[in-house]
Amino acid sequence: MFVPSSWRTRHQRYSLIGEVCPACDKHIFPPRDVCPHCDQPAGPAHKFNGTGMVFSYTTLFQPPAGFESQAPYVVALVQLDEGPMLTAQLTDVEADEVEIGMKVEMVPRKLMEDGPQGQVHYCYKFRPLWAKAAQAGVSV
Amino acid sequence: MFVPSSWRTRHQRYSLIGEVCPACDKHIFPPRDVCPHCDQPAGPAHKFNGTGMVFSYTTLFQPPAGFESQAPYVVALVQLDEGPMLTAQLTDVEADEVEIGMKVEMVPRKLMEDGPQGQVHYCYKFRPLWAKAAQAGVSV
Amino acid sequence: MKKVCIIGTGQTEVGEHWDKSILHLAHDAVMSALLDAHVEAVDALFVGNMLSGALSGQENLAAAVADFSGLRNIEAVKTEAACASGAAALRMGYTAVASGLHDRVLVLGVEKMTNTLGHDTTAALGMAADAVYETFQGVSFTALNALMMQRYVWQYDVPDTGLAGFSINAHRNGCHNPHAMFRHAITEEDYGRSRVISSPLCVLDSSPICDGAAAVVLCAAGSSSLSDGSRHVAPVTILGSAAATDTLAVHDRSDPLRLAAVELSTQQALAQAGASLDDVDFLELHDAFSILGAMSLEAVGYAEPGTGWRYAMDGYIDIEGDLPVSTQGGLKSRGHPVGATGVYQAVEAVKQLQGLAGPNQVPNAALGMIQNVGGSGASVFTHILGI
Amino acid sequence: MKKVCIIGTGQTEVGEHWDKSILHLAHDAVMSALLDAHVEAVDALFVGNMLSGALSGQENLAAAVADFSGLRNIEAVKTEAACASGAAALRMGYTAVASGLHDRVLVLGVEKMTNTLGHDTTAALGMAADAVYETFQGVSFTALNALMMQRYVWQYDVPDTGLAGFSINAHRNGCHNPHAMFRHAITEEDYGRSRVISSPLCVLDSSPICDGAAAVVLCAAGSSSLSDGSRHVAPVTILGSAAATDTLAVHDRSDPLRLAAVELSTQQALAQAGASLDDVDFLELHDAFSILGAMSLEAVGYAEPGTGWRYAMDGYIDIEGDLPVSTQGGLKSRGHPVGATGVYQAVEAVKQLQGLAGPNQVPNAALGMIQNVGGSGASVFTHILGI
Ligand SMILES: [Zn+2]
Ligand SMILES: [Zn+2]
Repeated sequence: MFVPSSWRTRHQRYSLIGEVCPACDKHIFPPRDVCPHCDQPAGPAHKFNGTGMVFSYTTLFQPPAGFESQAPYVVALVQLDEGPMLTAQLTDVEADEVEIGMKVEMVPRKLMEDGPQGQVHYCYKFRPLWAKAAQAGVSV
Repeated sequence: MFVPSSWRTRHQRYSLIGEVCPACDKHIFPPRDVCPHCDQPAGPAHKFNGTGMVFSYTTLFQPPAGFESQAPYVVALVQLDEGPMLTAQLTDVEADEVEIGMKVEMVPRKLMEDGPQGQVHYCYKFRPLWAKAAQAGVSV
Repeated sequence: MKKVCIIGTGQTEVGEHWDKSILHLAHDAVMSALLDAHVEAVDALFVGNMLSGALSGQENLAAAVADFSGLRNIEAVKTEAACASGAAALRMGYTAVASGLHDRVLVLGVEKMTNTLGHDTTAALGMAADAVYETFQGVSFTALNALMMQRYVWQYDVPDTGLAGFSINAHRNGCHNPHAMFRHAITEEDYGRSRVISSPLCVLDSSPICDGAAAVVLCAAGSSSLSDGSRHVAPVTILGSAAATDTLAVHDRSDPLRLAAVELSTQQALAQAGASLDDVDFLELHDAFSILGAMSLEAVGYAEPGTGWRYAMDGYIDIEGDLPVSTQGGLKSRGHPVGATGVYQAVEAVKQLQGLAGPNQVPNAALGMIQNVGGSGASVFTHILGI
Repeated sequence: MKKVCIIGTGQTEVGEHWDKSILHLAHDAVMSALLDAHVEAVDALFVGNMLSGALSGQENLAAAVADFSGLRNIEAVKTEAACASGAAALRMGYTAVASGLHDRVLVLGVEKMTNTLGHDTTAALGMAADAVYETFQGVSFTALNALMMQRYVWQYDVPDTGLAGFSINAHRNGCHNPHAMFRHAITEEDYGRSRVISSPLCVLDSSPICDGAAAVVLCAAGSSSLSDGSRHVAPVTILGSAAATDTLAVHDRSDPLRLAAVELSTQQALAQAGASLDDVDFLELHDAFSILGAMSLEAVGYAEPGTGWRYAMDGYIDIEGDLPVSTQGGLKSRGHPVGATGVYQAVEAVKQLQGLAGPNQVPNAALGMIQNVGGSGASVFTHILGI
């Protein structure tokens, strides 16, 4: 990813900052200038709570340049609790444990490096929600 | 340069192989499928003798990616004796010695490397014609 | 608007042309099309291409092609709409002639993909998707289709090899297309054994990385170009041309299994042609992946949501079926040289309509629909051709 | 063909927009243009852009812009003709409306160049030239212009600061353009002291690397869009539109100092407009480098070969001169966000014709010519606008 682009999108990628539309109250991620639901100017920032559900998923065996060393890895369409869907890697889970409908939560993780001397990019990934519960010693 | 492209153009770049148009007898470099002079299918291969004249030149101080370590260097429009013009680096000459009308001859030289582990690309460059004469001990 | 005819076609074999640059490929298709049209010159050149910058280091591509092919000084423009760049060029050419601006134009689709290593090509293709919120996450273009396929298979309870029918049909038809990249048949067993690229999507769900160029010559009906006595086949008419878009990212669609732009552009093209789905004798759809075949059949309107895959399994899309699909092998078997594909579809449809489709001839084909999809459904162009 | 009007314009400030992505820049220009035109929707979007793939990793750009700007589901196509991509989009939009295919379209030019390091951007711009026989030799795009300049200066015996007039004029005009990147005047002394980039071409001969987006709304004359009572300025009409190409490589031209495609497209555009050079009240030419300014004045027909530079020295191209040139700063001072430039020219010409050009107003401007050049003269688009 280009450095200025990485800088511009840091709040979205580190903290899931999106928007709530002032006109139709729908949640929007990533932030846009125009609400995709009602076409009015999109609204104030909103920090998503980071939990959601796997809408679909895939395990990649032929990664694009920059991701070669990570393959195979799992990518999912995650529907956030507030409504919007996004594309993200899953982490802390085996590929064969993933299923549609699985509850997940956002964790910031290292995504890739632009070569040995390049920038290290961090981004949201998602892990199974039970991991949080397990860490806290709570059964779910 | 992309490896297959480098392979495809090796004869042109190492040996100045062009064409002579069978319809209008004009010399063509680089080879084309259609003669740019008479629009007929272009002709059999022709090895240019490699001598020509500087039509114009420039010294680059802001090189494109891949050529950073060489700057400043001199690039010229060289009109070959047989007619066609081409764009090439000048070599074995100081920038302030170059002038329009100067006679030059082709020499194959290293052009660039695709990074520390990448392919090394060779290509035609041009040097003052007196260099040949000087090497042979002949005054011009 | 003037009526627009296709009076000549040209195409290179689709495959790995290590010995040809993008300009050589373009030139081959351009020359065949001009020869076929019995014309020497055109007023303008529209070039569909997605990746000449990334994979050949060459932009200003249309001027480069015009120059290299001896079409000196004419208007030349490149259009980009990802994998639908070819159909975008067809539509620009159509508009230029329909408007009366030009009498005769050449539309070229060309892509040179074998200049780079696999993962670089994969990354370049990813530029069809959202650069920040899809590609940057490590998602390949194939993976985006796999995400749609996984959900589709789950939601509609499709059996393991349920989507095999599209590839089997494509390969069966491709066997008889001398310009196709793959000319061998495959079975459901082959499909079942095929290596997974991005689960559940396997090699035999996916169109190949390849090179190719295709061209058509367009002219206005009634033009002097049409009255050339040496022409021996009837020109084909573009009866409908339409374009529509959808969200760039799959995740931004209210229903990621619905190709809204396919639906919309189909309806517009049919309306312009004054035709209905029943009038369509064959369909060249954008089967870059099996899942796109199924979802397209649904969005075009032939199948209810979730049932598209069944149509490929029961003979419906065969050459002899109710709706022949991908009659020259489609993207899967003829190959998918990205920006060239839309023009290959036009070339193939013209041959069907002229009765020149050889062993793959659809009997009495009088109306064909061709559809080219850019990205995971973001840019869609639908054309209806008739004779 | 229908008569085509420009009913609204929008532009972002040209500069280094570190805080805006290519989609945000595009959206800003799109929204201003729609607002200015008093319309909420258009039928299609044509996007001129050269480098979204190389510098933003984003193709399928037109669909991306339509999506991000809320122009959902409309036709959207990107056109590429190197530095003339913007004018190519204008011409596609013009054709779409002239044909009757669409009633109202949006033409956008956008370029985001500050996403990468200098030499990467330099390499990307080089894709406008011949990838193998120019760029691969280590020639930057600037160096190609330097090669023309060196020869020009030698052949026509131009004094040291002989080409300074174009940049001086551009900067003088740019001072009063709130959207210009550079709003300071320069002197012949500044020019003489300017750092050499590629001899003899110096920084002050050259347009800057920058970001920008500009948009215009086109509609058919007589359309209901035009009768909106809230509009208070007269629409501008596109009287002529023409495109031509030349060899891609400078070295392939029989005379490398002659811009054949400029000559050809100018003549065609004038013929269509029924106008002569004398009728032109101002000229927005493609002064990406001073040498292009001089050679363009000659190819357009105002100056004899080798004399173009003199016209910039003696007041001829001032706002008050016989032929005002680059009236809002041109590429040198307003800036040259590559694929956006052709649309900036259209926006500025519209304002001149509507009498809204502020301190740079050309008195009684009724006819303007705008010219956008892709590569070192390979792709040229000329438009004539009138009121
Ligand atoms: Zn809203
Ligand atoms: Zn010849």
